[in-house]
Amino acid sequence: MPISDLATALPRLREAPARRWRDVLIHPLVLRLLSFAAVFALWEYAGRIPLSPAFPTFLETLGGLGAIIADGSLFKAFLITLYPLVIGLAVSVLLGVGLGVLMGLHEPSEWLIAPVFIIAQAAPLAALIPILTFAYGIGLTAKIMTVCIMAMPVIVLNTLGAVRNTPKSLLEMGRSFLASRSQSIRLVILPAASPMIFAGLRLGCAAAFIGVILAELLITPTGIGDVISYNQSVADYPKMYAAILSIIAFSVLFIEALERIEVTLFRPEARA
Amino acid sequence: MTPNLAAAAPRHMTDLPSPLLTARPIVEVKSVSKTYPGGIEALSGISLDFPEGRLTTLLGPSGCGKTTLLKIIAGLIPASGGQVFVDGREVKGPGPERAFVFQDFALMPWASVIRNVAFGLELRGVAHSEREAIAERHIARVGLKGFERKYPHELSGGMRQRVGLARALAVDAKVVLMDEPFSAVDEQTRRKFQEELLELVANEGKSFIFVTHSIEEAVYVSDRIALLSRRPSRVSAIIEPKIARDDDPDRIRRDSAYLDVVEEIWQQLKHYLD
Amino acid sequence: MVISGIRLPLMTSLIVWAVIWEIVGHTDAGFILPPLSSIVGRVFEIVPTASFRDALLITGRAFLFGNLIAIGIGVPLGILLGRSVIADRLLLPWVNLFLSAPLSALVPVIMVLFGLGETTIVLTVVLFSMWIVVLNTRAGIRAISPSLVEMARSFGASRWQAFSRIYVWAALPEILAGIRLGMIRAVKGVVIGQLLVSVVGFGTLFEIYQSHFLMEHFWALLLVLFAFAFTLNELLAGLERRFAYYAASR
Amino acid sequence: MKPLGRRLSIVLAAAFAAAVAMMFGSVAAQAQGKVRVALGDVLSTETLAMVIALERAKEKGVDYQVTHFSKEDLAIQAVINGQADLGIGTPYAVVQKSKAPLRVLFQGTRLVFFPVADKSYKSWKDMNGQPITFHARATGTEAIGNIIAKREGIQFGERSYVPGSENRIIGMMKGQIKATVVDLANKNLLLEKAGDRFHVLPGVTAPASDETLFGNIEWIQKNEKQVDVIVTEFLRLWQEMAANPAVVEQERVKRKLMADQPKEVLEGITRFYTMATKEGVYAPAGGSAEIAKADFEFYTEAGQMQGPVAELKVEDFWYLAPLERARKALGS
Repeated sequence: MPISDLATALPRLREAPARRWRDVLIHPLVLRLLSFAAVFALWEYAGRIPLSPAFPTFLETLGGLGAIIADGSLFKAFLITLYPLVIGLAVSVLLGVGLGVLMGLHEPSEWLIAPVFIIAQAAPLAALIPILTFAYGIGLTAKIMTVCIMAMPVIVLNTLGAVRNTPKSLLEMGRSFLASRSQSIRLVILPAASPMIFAGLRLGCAAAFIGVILAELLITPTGIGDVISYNQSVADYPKMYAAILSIIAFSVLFIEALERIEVTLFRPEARA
Repeated sequence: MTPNLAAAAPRHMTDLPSPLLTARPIVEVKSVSKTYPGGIEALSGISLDFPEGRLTTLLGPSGCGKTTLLKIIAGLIPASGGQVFVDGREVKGPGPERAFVFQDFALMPWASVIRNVAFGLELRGVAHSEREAIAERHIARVGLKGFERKYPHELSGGMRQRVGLARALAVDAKVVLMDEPFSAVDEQTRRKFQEELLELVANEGKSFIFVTHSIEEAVYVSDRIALLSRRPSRVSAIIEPKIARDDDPDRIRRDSAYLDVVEEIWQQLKHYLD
Repeated sequence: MVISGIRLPLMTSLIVWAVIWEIVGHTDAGFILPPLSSIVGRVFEIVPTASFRDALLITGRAFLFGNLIAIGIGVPLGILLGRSVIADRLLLPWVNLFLSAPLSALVPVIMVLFGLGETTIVLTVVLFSMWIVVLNTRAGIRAISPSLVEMARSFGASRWQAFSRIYVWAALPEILAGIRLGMIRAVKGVVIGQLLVSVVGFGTLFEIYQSHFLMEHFWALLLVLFAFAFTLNELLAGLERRFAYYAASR
Repeated sequence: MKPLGRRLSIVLAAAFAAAVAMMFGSVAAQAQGKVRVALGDVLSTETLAMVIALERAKEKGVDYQVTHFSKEDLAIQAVINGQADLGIGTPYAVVQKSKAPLRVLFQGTRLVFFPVADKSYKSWKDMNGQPITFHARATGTEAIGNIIAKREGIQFGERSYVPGSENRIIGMMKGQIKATVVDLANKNLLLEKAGDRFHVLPGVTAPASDETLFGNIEWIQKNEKQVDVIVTEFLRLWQEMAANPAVVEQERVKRKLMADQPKEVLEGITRFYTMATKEGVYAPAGGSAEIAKADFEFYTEAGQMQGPVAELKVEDFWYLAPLERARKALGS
């Protein structure tokens, strides 16, 4: 029984102030802050034991974060990491959505192309990274390709799924009003598919981040991957943890922003 | 031009020997049959005429193919055999002279009410301001004035179906095809819709083809009812309920003729269920 | 897809890709992408070797153990979040964060803390697969229709009876879906873990093949891994479909 | 929290505790009896000699357990954290910076690396201001680069870091790297595959120690006898290798090591060790005070160790006793 019911069941008089206090406690924002504070405190305590010499406390990590921000290395690293990430993501989105829509509307191409992506979706593509290094060397191309192979399958399959199950009655409605093929695609199929396509883009984005970090840890250490592996090799753990925290925080914020853009630009009805 | 009756001699239900409605048939179904890929034969050589300016209902047991016939007339589904003529021209696919009202509303969730209603005109390339003016008129016509900027998920089931109806009227089609339009709304809204439909038929000067499985609804709104048999369906009877519809709509529900026709049809359809 | 009346199942186009691969293999790109036939030949050469078996054993053990922990912790946690508003508000942000965050960045941390043995791989698997199990279980519990809950209560079911007789079974499809998705992520986790640690299981084999430019061996191992991941996915999907009708009863 | 919630959290805590206990348990079990060796690479051609030496020590009653690490510095940290007793790598910089109680026992390999560059760079003078790629920051390859830059009086342009000689020669062949420093095997592979585009520039004359056998000094002094056996076997194998490099392959076959690795790898072993001993990668001496001083000279010059060379005391970095005892035992 959720706690609020519990509150009303108690005798009214004695605990009036307590109930107000309890309502504050279970307010979502307060709880969220509480949970963050609890985890960081736990981390601080674990670091103090120390759990292991390689486990800095939360405050040390913040210190490390301050250091890598102050000397600009974090900012420089992010710029280097973002370069293959954004290009790879852009390619994956354009190609991925394009392929997904093509397959959704044209069955022979679905027959030909979909199985490759179905396997890619289930398979651990990270193992392909060394192959990309052989094929494209250790430069930017290999990293962009890594981002693409990680991000594309989920984008393609989500788009295909979205286009494939456009509500039948909407399609018939379009036809009954003599919508041409291109009108039907532009005005019915794509808008109806856009929520699911965007869900695919967010998943693709998360996969792209995994891709770029794997590329930087496996191909050659550049950007954030370099900050992480260099600090690991010189056992400067606060900076290492700070770099990892920053890329994780950044990816979560990036995906959150994508969701906000989607609602404002494409989904007026969600906003209303 | 007398309506040609189907091979099976349909029994005349009306008590008064007055002739069938004299209006010319706007839609003529000539021995149409339909077999689905799975081998299921939905319609077998059905022939039927739909008088202009009137509301004709296709009534029959569920799964008898009434929606299939409606979609064939709308051009959404190809017939396996036979032809359909609308205003003299053979139906090859959807056409501007026919508009469809869907059972599940088929509204675009991402579009506002006014954009949904104007969608038929938008597809036809009508200019933005002109189509919005027409849409506004029909929105008011179906009693949704003030909801132009709302989105489908913000409306009740009944209001959503009004949007569907306004959209069909907005393209000013000669024939409005309605596939169980009120089945997704609650009973009270449904009665209100039936009364408004009567008024619509009287004033709009359009022809309506209505599909329903509710006998009361059919008798209440229809000028003519085509009773369809079980699958593969053919016309088992044509009924033209003689009910005075001009005065108070509530009185009709208590009218003895109305109740007799309802009972008559029920007796016919009952044995299909056992 | 239908060609002259024959309904071609979806996966048959892979034959077309296999032929293309074979052709490309014989061109100068053959260094990077050897012909499929020679790769398959290598598969039969590699699989019986002891090092492959050891790698498979380590991977299998880490995968199994990681999943057991992920399910062992994930399902109860999911139920907890599903049933208690407080726990939900406290822990949900973390679950969502870990679900979308690039966990591969955490592997170096695990390496440093737990060394480069199997432990790190097991933990990577848990990290990759647990969160989806939690979310799906939570969704399953929350989606239980209130009438089912009232029905149980109306018949005087104790809390444990209601839980073990009804909630778990009604939420089973979601829990199974979560486990399936968890396992797919686990396959990626166990491989990524070994690649990053690179001195355990398949990581070692990949490292040896890579440093000696043995492309055919590399592709052969990839083929085996991908085939395993794909069949596992299909098996689980089949299992899940069997339990789907439980959802209908909600 | 409702009773159901409480019971669940107990189950939750128990499961988590069991998992953590299991992990730490496995590390503890390893500790008794076996000498834990941290190796910064997988078992392959380059690390085979060291494993054979350890196998021979095992026959003499010193059981061992190798833990492989993906990078040398992880192996060094494992010894510092107490996860391992002995390690293989170059601990000079870490010992000086963190004052970790590590001491080098035996010089395994020497820093025999080859600068290779695009033929457009005729000599080191052309390399002034040009970009160059090393293995990783503050590693042997960069040390060589710094020494050469000082010797030639030039300054390198932008430095990039690509771990693994094989990755660097891929970069060279793909035109993404113009100049780098690679190991013997990959230098030969590069010249074989793209000898027309690349050539070798003069490297360092007296290569310092690269991968050494080192250990935690407290552990060494508590296990003097075991360390003596291990160091003796290393010295014996290194002397045998100097005379007959094929001994490595013979020992591998006898002990069925790397049994099922691809035959392409196994075929290359004797060829590798013949070349390596000829180029002086495996020096039979195994280390001495002079070699230690030469290392200090090299690594301070390379900027990876601080302080005037004179003040660096050999005993702060090396523990030569076991090696001297081994040399007496083998009568060399």
